[in-house]
Amino acid sequence: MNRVILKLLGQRIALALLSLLAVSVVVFSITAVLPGDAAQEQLGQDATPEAVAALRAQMGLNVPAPERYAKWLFGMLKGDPGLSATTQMPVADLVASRLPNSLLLAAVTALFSVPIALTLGIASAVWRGSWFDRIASTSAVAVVSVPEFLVATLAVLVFAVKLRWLPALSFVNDIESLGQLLRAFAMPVLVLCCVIVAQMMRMTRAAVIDQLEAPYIEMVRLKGASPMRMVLAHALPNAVGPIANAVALSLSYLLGGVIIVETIFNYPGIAKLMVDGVSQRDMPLVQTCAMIFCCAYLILVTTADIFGILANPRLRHR
Amino acid sequence: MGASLTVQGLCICAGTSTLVDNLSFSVQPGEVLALIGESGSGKTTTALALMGHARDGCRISGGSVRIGDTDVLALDARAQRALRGRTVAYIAQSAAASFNPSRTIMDQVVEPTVIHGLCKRAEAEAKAVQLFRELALPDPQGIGARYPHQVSGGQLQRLMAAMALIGDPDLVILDEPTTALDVTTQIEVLRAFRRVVRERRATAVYVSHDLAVVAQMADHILVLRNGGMRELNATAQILAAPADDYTKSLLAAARPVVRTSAKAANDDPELLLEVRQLSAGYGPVDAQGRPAKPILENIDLKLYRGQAIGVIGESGSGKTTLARAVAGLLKPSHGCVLFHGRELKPTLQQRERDELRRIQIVFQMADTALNPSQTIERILARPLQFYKGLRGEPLRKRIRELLDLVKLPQTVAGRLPGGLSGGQKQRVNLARALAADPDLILCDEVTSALDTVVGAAVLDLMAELRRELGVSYLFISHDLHTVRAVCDEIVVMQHGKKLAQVARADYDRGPHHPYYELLARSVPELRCGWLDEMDRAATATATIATP
Amino acid sequence: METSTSSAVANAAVPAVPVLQERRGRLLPWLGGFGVSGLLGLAVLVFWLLAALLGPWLLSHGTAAMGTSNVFEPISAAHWLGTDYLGRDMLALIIEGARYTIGVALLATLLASGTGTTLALLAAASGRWTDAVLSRGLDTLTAIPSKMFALIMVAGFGSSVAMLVVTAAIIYVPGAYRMARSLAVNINALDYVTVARTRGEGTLYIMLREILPNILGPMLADLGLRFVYVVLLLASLSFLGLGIQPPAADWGSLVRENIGALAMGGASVIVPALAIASLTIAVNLVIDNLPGRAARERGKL
Amino acid sequence: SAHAQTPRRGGRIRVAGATAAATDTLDPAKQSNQTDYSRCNMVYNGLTSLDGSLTPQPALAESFTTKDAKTWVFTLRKGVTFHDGKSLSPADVVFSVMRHKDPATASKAKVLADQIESAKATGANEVTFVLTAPNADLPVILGTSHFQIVKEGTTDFNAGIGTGPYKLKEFKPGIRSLVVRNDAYWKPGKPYLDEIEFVGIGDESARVNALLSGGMDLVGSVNPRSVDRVKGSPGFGIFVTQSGQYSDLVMRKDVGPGANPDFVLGMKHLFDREQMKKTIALDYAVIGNDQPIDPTNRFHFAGLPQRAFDLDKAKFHLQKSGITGKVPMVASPAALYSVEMSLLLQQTAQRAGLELDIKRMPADGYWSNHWLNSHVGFGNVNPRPSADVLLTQFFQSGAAWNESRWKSEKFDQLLLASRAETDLAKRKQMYADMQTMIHQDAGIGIPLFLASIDGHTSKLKGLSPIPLGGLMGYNFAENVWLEA
Ligand SMILES: Nc1ncnc2c1ncn2[C@@H]1O[C@H](COP(=O)(O)OP(=O)(O)OP(=O)(O)O)[C@@H](O)[C@H]1O
Ligand SMILES: Nc1ncnc2c1ncn2[C@@H]1O[C@H](COP(=O)(O)OP(=O)(O)OP(=O)(O)O)[C@@H](O)[C@H]1O
Ligand SMILES: [Mg+2]
Ligand SMILES: [Mg+2]
Ligand code: NI
Repeated sequence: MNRVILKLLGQRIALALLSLLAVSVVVFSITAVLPGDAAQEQLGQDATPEAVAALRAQMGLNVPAPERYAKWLFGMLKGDPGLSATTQMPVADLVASRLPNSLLLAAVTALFSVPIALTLGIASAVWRGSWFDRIASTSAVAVVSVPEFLVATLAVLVFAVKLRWLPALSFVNDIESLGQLLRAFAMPVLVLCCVIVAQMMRMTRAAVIDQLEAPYIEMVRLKGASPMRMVLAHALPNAVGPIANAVALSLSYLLGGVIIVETIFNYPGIAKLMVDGVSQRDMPLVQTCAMIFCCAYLILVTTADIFGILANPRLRHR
Repeated sequence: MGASLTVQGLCICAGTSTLVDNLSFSVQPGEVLALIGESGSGKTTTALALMGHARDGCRISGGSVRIGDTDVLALDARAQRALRGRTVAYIAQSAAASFNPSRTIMDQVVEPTVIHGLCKRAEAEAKAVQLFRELALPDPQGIGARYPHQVSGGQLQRLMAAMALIGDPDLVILDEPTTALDVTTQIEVLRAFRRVVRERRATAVYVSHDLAVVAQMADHILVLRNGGMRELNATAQILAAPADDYTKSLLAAARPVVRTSAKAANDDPELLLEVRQLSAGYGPVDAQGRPAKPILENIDLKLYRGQAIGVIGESGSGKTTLARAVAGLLKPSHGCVLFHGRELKPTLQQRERDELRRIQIVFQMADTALNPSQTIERILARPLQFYKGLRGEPLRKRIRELLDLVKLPQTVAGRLPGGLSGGQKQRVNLARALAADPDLILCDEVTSALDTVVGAAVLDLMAELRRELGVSYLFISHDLHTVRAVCDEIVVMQHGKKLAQVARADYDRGPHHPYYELLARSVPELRCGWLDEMDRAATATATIATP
Repeated sequence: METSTSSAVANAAVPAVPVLQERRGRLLPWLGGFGVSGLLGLAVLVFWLLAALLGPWLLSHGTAAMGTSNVFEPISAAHWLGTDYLGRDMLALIIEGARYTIGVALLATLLASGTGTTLALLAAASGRWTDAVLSRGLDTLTAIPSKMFALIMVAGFGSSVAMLVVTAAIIYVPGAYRMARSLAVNINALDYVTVARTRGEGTLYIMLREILPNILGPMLADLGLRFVYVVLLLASLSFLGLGIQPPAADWGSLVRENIGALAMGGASVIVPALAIASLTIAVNLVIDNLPGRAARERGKL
Repeated sequence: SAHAQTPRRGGRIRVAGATAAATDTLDPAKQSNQTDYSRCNMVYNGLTSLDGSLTPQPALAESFTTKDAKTWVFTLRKGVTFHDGKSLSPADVVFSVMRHKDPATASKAKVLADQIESAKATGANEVTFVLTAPNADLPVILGTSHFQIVKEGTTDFNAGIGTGPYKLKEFKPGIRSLVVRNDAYWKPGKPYLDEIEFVGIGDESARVNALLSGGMDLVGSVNPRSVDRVKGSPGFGIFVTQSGQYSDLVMRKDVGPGANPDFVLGMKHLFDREQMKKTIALDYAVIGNDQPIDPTNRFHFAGLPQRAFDLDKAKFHLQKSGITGKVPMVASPAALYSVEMSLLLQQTAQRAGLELDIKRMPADGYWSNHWLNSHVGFGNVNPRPSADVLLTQFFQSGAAWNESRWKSEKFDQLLLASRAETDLAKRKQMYADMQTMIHQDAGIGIPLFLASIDGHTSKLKGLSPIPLGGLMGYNFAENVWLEA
């Protein structure tokens, strides 16, 4: 650690707190503005005025909105996100039962997608303009342009229904060994890779190409270096900043954006929890999830920036 | 020990145009050949071709290059890689751009030995340190651990030389290795190069547009123009009796003619610009209003209408910073700038459009100062439209005039800056400043990338404008020669302070500030053996000083 | 005499640089600049554009009537692309969907990239405070789940095609902004922008004339990928009831509605998926091969 | 055929319901969907249970009697114990029933419970209910899920302590529930299975794929479009329950075009019911006749002439109504098939010269924002245990869910009278009259009664329809077994 990074961290943390506050206010106002409240949504068709009133009272919704927000905020400051409006269970428990799953899925996906994306991106940068490059770039676009739910359903049909190699659903409860983990995760990870690899790959390619055009690369070539060395030892360290940013952005999708994968594979993750929370107008739950996504996003982006600084001696030794 | 180099019928094309046309020459082992010619004449292109390399978009279309017994152009990619960095080494035009910013210097210096598997890492490092010592680099043990941005430009040039020499190459190619340096650094680097080349008896090709420098280094000179050879002869022969007309004009222009201003002689010149107690710097400002990184300190300066003041000083002495402060790009932390007797507001936003028009700045880096996506025509048209509201035919006419003024062909009007050579870009920059009809032009190194002939033409133009329109200049340069030729007064700067101010009448009368004297002494002279004399003088002083 | 020599020197100084022609205003040479894959992409794009514009007029069936055929019928002479989950003719649906997919997605993408780029230029050109406020503000927007955002749009403004475009655009503004800002900040530090400033140019000129043209290339590439995302977003938004109202449907929704046919390899799900893929690949091919783009990039070298 | 075999004990199955959310509950009062009902039926029992003809059968109550349909005496079964060993007592029953009346419980059955004036333990094994007004259907009402019996004083229901066939082993809302056999279950021989894992899978195709890949043994709510695929896969079968569920077109009689009776009639004639049945429900439905009592119900009035698709009549009425311009019509995925129905309606309406402007709304918030508020729109009504409950909740003039705001004093009187009527024939006639009135006057168009379709492995036996809904009226758990 050095001063630059500490300073950056300090700034980021301060800013992050501000951002979190802003997000919570915005999310709160949105939930407040959305038609229907938790009581109405839970009763659904059965909502008679008196039932709604009773449920509201039970859920504590008869307190004015700003007061509820303040209560939630104070709770949050003490580390307690409060009770879910609809289920009256502690939000912390709800989140705790799902966040690890989401993190696990994100981690496994990252473990596969990042190396694949980087390798493809670097390879097509090295052979830019070649057939390999064209095919890789075009198929990346093709793969993202197939709707996620189609890829997922297709994968299930082939691997689970037809071949019966993999389970159709990813039950995290039953996982005891690494083999089971891989079997359960194979399809969700495959689908998520299809979604996020393309963007990372494109950005990596662009960043590496950008560096390959720098004069120092010509110098390296004139030292007799092989193309491999040129890219890995010289271009890549300088492209770390933009690549890390691209990776961070793509990975931030893995927490909040995987709702379709969670639904199709019945994976108990946090994205679904949040979407349910929105449908149910469960303010404390939605707020807490939003905070988590926001934090994850900020952490990722900051990590990317730190990578950028570490990779750049000019910034590192200031 | 050096290898012989034979080039026959070398042709290099880019698309449909020919960059280098049927070039043939040879160099004996251990000799130094200089490639000279104007900017854009194909020097770098030729030098790269000697290693079998052509830049993106260019193609070696014919001819042969033999180093010793190897036909470089006939080799496959792998064999060429084996050759580069080992048999042939290259020292690039801009050292700063040629080092990877994110790896340590040592990593990069020993890389040729790693790539070619010449010796163990530890051995290579020892050898590198030895080379650092030979090249008179400070802290030879520790400098390898630094990153490129942590050493100066002159040092980088020498480190680049170490990188080239570590593989004990038979042929070294030096591409304008000193253009970016100020004279005091240049002389040190030249010394180091020469010593190393001589001691190792390597064959060398030295690329430059500076005849005076070449005169110190080369055994033979090859004059290039438009990709074709004009003359190839021994150095002394060319300096004494050039055969080709172009060589003659190069030599003629190398001795700058003095261009005086008519108005300088006036009894009652109008005070145009006055800089009072100016301090400025970069970074956040503290409570006392002092910037975190102060650069300029208490600069005083007076400039009269029609006058040209030269600002010289080593790299990083704050020359550009001074220009930026005057132009309003940098808010002074102290002091003020008066223009036509009125105080100028510290920042651009506060200044009036007419004030902005009257002071124009020509940036040091010609490439970055031109928008790569605008044609030259649009670049020049904008100030005309912006300040004068010209349009239609008058606008086009004025653009043509401006291009003529800076000696650029009309055809460049439709091109993008990417299609111009460095010297041409610099002139476009100047033309843009002229388009505003300014009273004062802040010229930041406007001739540094130009060969003598074009450089002289630009200086003539500036003198003419000064005479006829009364334009004044703040002429920033590290080249004392040029400054002496065009300026009425010279301001010497070091470490952000004004050391001395010398009027034209006193140029040749001493005594001056020792730093000024050093600068004056360090400018290479256009004759063989100047550098040897300097060396001898230096050793003499050293021997005298030591006991 | 001196002057004439130097002028001659200057004239000859760059004979080698290929002269970049002004646009000649003729179509054919311009098309030639696309290259094979670019032309292929252009052909596909034109095909879909024509389908969107003329298709409904050419089609004999008129609007696809439901209930006249069996559901999920395979490809046949009567139904060239089979039928959907309600027995409607798939060909008619695809052609009608083309209007929405191309129209809405293209509009939304342009709007998102346009707004993002504009804001980024503003942030870059006007400095610290604007930059900080915009950047943090848009960061906040990223943290709000798009579903929630879409819901509030429906609730607040009802659902219409215009709303759909705006919603999709807003969801993708932060991404485009981030990308454009990182590029624009670099450009803003360059000397030619400073030159424009010393000339006294306003922020708008600097944004549009000095910075924009130099980030256009990467932003176009980004736009290609963003287009893909918007097309997919449309499908999920239509699921929420936002935007295109039945009986019309965009391609993404067609895939979603007919996903049940996938197991039987039904055309009704494969064809719209292929349509999306071909359109997005075509858009990206065209963008990647835009004439002048490669040349401009080389000019940068 | 399933009945012929003898059930086998043992085995474990995995079952998927159609919803999964953090709102999953084990509180009987709060159950709101198929997964809740199914889960609660695993761990709880009611006083009665409803059989295949929705007739109440004794369950925790051994018997029930009344003289005037106002005072009811329920005798509890002896020797029934809760999962934690405590034996069932009248106090538990009183608590379980009366808690619905407390607004703080926020019970979904509050309206039904409000007609119970008092409940008292009148013996060691006897509870007496007194109603505010006679109701012959009380045993039916007490047979519905919401009135399942819990332990007196329970506040936290997540432990799932009931008297039901299975004991709760794990309950993670929105993720899964795990139950194991209750060896002390009071029904001899039941249940058959050792363990049931119950999850919710929101996506239909994911649900079906999970079944077909062998990951599930029973899945609820299969789309008719997937039926062929399930049937075509060896080792799997489908299980159809025709019930009284319907999606209806609501035309409010107090505002909007529905205020004009001719418009309403015109619209009712625009339903191409055959077509809807064929293309939308793929024949997994029976045709409705714009009245809510379906053919499985014993009070269904078959004598009512079927209203047919008749463009000419529709045109005539619509023209007479004088309504022109675009008529907005609200539909949503929340109301099953309503989007598809509105699409067909739009087509036929066009032929009759009427422009319908479909407004598809998100499922989220549909019931609170659009249903009951839109002038012309769709609703959806799940099967009710009795005709009386249905008519009371949806058609009585003052009912909260009187969708079309149809008001008829005569109807209200008939409804009250029929509730107290114990003579079945007389009662039947009254229901027939009411059905005719709704058919003719209410602003409600009911094109179809929908069937619920479930998919299962062929090994799973014991399924027989109970028209309360799919999955055997949510009560599959104690009835199914696995073939060896
Ligand atoms: N990649 C390229 N594609 C096309 N033309 C090029 C390319 N690189 C350089 N040129 C052109 O080739 C000519 C020779 O360039 P070269 O760099 O060899 O000049 P030079 O003599 O080294 O000039 P300088 O003194 O400015 O370094 C110039 O006119 C230049 O514009
Ligand atoms: N934007 C900046 N921020 C911080 N420091 C700067 C900045 N620009 C220049 N400097 C520093 O200010 C000092 C003076 O720079 P300046 O550009 O004025 O030098 P110069 O005399 O023009 O040198 P050269 O001959 O190399 O152009 C240098 O040490 C430089 O590193
Ligand atoms: Mg050069
Ligand atoms: Mg400078
Ligand atoms: Ni000189």
